[in-house]
Amino acid sequence: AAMPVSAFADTSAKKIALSNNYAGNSWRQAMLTSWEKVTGEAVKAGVVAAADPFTTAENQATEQAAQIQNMILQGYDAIVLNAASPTALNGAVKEACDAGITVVSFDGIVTEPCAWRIAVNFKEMGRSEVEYLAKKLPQGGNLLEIRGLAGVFVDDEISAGIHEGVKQFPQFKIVGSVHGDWAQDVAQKAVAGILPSLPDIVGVVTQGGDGYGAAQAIAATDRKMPTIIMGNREDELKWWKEQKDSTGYETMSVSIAPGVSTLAFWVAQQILDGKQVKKDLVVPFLRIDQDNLETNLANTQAGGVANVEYTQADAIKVIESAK
Amino acid sequence: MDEVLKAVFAVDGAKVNFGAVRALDGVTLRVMPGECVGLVGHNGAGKSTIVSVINGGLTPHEGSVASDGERLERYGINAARARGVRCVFQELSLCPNLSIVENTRIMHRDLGGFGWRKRAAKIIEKSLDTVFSGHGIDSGRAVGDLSIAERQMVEIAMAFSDAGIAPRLVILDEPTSSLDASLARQMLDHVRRFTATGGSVIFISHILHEILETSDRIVVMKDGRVVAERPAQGFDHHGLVEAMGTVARGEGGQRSREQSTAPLILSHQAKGLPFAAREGEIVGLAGLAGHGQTELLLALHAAHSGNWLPERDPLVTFVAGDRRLNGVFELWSILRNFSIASLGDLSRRGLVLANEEETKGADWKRRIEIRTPDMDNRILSLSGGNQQKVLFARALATRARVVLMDDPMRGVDVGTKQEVYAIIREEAARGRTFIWYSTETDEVRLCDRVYVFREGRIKAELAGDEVNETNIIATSFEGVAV
Amino acid sequence: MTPLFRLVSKPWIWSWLAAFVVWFLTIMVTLGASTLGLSQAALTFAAFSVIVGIGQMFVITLGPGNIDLSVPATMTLAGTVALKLMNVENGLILSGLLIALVIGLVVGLCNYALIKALRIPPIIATLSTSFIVQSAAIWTNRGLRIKPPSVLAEFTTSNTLGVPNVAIVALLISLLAWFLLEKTIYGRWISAIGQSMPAARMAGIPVDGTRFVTYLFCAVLASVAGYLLACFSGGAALNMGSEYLLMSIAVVVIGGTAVAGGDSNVPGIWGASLFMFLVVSMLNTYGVGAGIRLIMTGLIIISVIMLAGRRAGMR
Amino acid sequence: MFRLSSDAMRLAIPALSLTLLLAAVFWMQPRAVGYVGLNLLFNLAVPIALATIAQMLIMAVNDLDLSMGTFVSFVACVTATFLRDAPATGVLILAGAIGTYAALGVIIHLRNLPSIVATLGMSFVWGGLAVLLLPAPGGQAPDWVRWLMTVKPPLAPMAIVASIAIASVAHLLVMRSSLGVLIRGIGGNQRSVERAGWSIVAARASAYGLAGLFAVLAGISLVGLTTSADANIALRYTLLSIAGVILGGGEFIGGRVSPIGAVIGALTLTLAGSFLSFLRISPDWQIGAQGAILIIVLALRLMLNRLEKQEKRR
Ligand SMILES: Nc1ncnc2c1ncn2[C@@H]1O[C@H](COP(=O)(O)OP(=O)(O)OP(=O)(O)O)[C@@H](O)[C@H]1O
Ligand SMILES: Nc1ncnc2c1ncn2[C@@H]1O[C@H](COP(=O)(O)OP(=O)(O)OP(=O)(O)O)[C@@H](O)[C@H]1O
Ligand SMILES: [Mg+2]
Ligand SMILES: [Mg+2]
Repeated sequence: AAMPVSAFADTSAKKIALSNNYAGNSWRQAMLTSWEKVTGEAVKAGVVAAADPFTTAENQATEQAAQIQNMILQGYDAIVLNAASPTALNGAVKEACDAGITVVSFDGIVTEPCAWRIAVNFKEMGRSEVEYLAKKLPQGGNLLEIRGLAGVFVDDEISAGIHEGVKQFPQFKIVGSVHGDWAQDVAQKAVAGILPSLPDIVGVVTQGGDGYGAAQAIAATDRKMPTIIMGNREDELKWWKEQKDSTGYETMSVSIAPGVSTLAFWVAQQILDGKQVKKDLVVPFLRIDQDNLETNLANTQAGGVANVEYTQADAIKVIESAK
Repeated sequence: MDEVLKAVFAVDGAKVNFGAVRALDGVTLRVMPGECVGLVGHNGAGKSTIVSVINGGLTPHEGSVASDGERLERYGINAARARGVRCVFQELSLCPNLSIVENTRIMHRDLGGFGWRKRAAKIIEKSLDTVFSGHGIDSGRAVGDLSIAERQMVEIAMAFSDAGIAPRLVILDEPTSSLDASLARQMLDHVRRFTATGGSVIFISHILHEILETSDRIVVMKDGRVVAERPAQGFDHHGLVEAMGTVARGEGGQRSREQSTAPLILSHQAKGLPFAAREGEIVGLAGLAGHGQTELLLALHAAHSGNWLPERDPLVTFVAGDRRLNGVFELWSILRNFSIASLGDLSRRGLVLANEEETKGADWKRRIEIRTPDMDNRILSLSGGNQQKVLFARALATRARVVLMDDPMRGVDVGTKQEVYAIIREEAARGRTFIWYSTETDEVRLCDRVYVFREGRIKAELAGDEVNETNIIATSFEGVAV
Repeated sequence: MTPLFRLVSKPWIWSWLAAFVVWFLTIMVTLGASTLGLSQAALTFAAFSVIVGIGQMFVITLGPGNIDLSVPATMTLAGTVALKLMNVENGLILSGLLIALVIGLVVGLCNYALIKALRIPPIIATLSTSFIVQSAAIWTNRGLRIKPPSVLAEFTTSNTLGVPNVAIVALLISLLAWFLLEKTIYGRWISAIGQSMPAARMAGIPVDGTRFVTYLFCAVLASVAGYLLACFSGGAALNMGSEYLLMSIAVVVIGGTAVAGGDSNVPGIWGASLFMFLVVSMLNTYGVGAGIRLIMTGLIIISVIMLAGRRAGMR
Repeated sequence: MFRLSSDAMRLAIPALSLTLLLAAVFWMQPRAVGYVGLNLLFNLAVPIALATIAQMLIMAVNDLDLSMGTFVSFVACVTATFLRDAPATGVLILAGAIGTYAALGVIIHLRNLPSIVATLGMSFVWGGLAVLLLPAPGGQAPDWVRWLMTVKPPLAPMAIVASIAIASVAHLLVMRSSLGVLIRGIGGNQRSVERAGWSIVAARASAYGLAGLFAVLAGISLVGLTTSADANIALRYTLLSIAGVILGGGEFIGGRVSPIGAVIGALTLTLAGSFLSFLRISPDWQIGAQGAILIIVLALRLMLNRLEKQEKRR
């Protein structure tokens, strides 16, 4: 998206770095692509001097902490951070703040008070899945929960939200729970393993990146296809579309847009520019419903994730609305 | 009973079984103070097993162990060490990654406490100086950096060293197998000195003249029993061999066939004089132990065998001396160990032909008398000497025209040796070439031509009548071509 | 020796026993109603572990220190590149398989080149290659999931006579591996090298050639597994191999192959692969949380090897 | 020409690679020179160095510990929860964990289990315990731990002081003490140690117990740096610690290890990561570059080894 760039002389000499802890799935790849696209234009336009992305070889807080420490040494003015852990990077983040560096975390946020947070309400996301099911299936039934990677903050949050939702709508009961590690093949394997022992299920609540795997596993049996909540991946949307066209299948899809990295970039730029920005900002998650499925599918790159990229104006709007 | 009271150590009626194998079948052995007992027997006679019993490493299933007239009920390694029993084992048993000093620490449990390094160094250096004066071994060196002879020296010195508990009974299980003549001489002299001061020694060797010279009393074992026991004067070489149950066949004299016309089959630019071998020749590599003979063999093997592509017709094959390191495959049966080098002939299009393998195995089992009920037993069920025979059979069963032998007769009994010598002569007569490194002069004399090594170089070439002990010793020490 | 005793002394029996017990406990939850479904699922997913496990087993047989950590990255690269090349065209299925195989060969070549030329211990060498291969996978298509050709997707997800097709493929590969190990010179060679490399060299075995071929074989099997898995799960993902790192090692050792090398065991791989899948299913079925599930998995692994007992370790 | 002992040689090569790498980093990023810069470069190497020493102790008895990463993660979780909130319980748990390590050594020895598999199993167990303890990241470092890891000693930064301290203690323990000789002796030739009357079980248990102790220290110091823990925080320490031992001149079998080398290896690995981020490689290839740098460092080791062999031959 081309944006109107007004020259901000104050940040044209500033250098921003992206600290990313994982590049091994389509969501992260889309995030990196969005970053490069948007920041590349910003650098060309002279808004900032540099916006370098860095990714660690392994998804580990320790490695990312070392990466942040290196960024301090390299003299960046701001670090945009998708953190491997909300707390384990606090030491490194504190060191960066002490060195006068602006730290903006997004998606995987950090709790260190000196950093900014662009958060998604993951708990609400989980709860809304059950809410949707309650609307669609008022009589309730059995649910299968697919969780993410054990021991990770996001997994815990979404799952807590789902359980909250089940408490709110007691006609639902979670009869099985497996870890799909946010990967289609792992989810497929886990679901295939538990499925034979499960009673009839009416819905599958997921965390993103695992809906298609669940659909594959269920399709391999002679069960009736339950309502699987999707996670905005293109293969999920495409499968949904096929089902919709042939059987009128209905569901919804929800996830955080990978382009949120570009929002974080603009927020960091605004802070460097001297704007007063509240430490906690919230972005809505990206939800796709039965009626806007086709539009979203058309806008999604084949094999990618449904995405939204942000402009400087969007960022200013988010900052203003938080005040 | 009087004798038992006086004995430093006495084993009575010891029986040890390993599964179906009866390693000891009622052995009674006494060692008096100030006595050197020579222990001989064919491979697998049970010598090492009786050593393990005395050393406390093995509890006999029947029979008793007594020391200084006292019957020992709860006997183990630590009890043995406390009574001054020390042992040099048949296989090298130091930690190669540790320095000599650190190995000394391991051997002497009570050496601990602050400053143990200094004390350990003093102890081992003193012992090395006593046994092998002029050894030139620095006690700070890692054992792995030592030559095999140096390691054996250290091990012997370790057994004679005194760190609080003086050694009273030292057991030497084939200690000279890697030592050259002069070092072996030094060790034997020390054994004499040690017994003269009241110490006792059990000395096991397949080199009979050492036994005859050094021992006061000789015990002959056969198939897990003691079959003869007499003062050393009561034996001569021939009698000893007879008692062991093997008859030394005539050596067949020096080979007389004229070799120089046979075609050259192998040549190598070694350090020093050039090396060459002809078809049907038995070429000896002599000299002091560890002076480059093994390196030449390895170089010849490396130069003529591929590491990347299988060769159907390799020129050379190798008989290892260090069985454990580069000889046997421990998980395998005897048959598989035997056939591994000749699989090319026992297979079609990469498939191993089980029948042919079995036939060939049975054939060779008969030919060189491998003592086993079944070729499908594990190789480790064989005695050391029999394992060595399997390695011989492995090499001879290939089509290779040159056989490289790296002191392969280590720990092989006299009878077996004679059998193998005969096979070698027969094969040589058929045109096979043998390149043979040996530490034993008797074996070197069987060769048509001998290269003498010194300090990693070929210093001399001896042929025909020149091949004799005097010449070899002269050249290996002086380094002058004859 | 009674037949029973001989059976008990087989190293692979324990993994089969464990798999059976876990399978039984799982189907008992539904009083047997889930038998067919669970068995089919187990066969399907065990198949992938079997294929990579066999490759890993050949490498581990080469002796202490030999291990291939590049398996996950190879699976990912082979899967992504093959699917990208085929681009949902049924006509390109063979070309896709071919490119997967070529990738396996190249990775194996790199692994052995590092091990041999730079004398890097295999564990580090293959780890290094795996980083590079993983980067290559990211670089080729940046994690986009491309669908497999319909024929392939159909083939990998359906059954023949009630047996999943991927399981049949894995069975064929297992038979080939068994044949190689037990009947051919090559099998003797790798076993010999695993017991003692110097002895193997002295016995005239082409040691480098054999090791090279073995590393190639392992990488090729990994790429085949990646190809099949990508088709089975409806597209390659950048992280699709990651769980096969520990898995490939675990199934080899639980299956009764000597970690010290020289002794391999094909049936055990099947038992162990089924077990590894079933134990997760069982604990999921009983509704056990992730923490307890991990602890149980670990304890069961340890119990199995304790029962399988006195095998020479990595000593 | 003087002759270096094989032990000294084992050290010289890793030390040289570290120096070269450090020179390259200083040249590319002059800001890294100095007190603060060195601390930033190396402070995350401290827990790695401790874990590497732990792994080295296991490798000294010819075993391999595949559970190192999960164990350090588990310790981190205990440190960030119990050790802060209920120190007595925390200490008890950690002591129990060390005891478990020692017991594992005993079991591995008595049942003659392959250490790789036993520790693979244990890695699931530790991982499970960590997830139970901290289902989501959190907890907080005890203040004294935090203080210890951020203290600013005079002259040299904490990271350097700690590395030197770790190397010295481990050297005394493993290379100079009787227990160290015994442990390495088991790696070199277990049979001969046994024949000298030592209890192999006890020695193996001490090796494992000591390894457990160092791994516990690694976990505690890690939390001191990160301020909180999660169940996956140190997973890569398994491979890092093995790589560190190898880079430091250790070997998988034969009891040939070097504690000083291991610490240097850990520092080298950490530094290699920084070196890469200073190079600014395209994100696609950043992961691959880590592989490349491992290869280069090891190739350097090989080259120096060759040079040394030639020296010796002369
Ligand atoms: N591990 C074993 N398992 C079964 N039988 C064994 C084992 N080791 C040795 N034996 C048997 O014990 C007998 C003696 O073996 P041992 O090694 O003691 O022989 P030896 O007298 O040392 O012979 P050599 O001089 O050939 O080394 C052999 O017949 C052998 O078959
Ligand atoms: N650990 C063992 N397990 C099984 N059998 C054994 C074992 N140790 C020795 N034997 C067998 O016990 C018998 C006696 O072996 P021992 O080692 O005492 O022979 P030896 O006289 O020392 O032979 P050599 O001259 O070859 O050293 C042999 O048949 C040997 O194979
Ligand atoms: Mg013997
Ligand atoms: Mg013997």
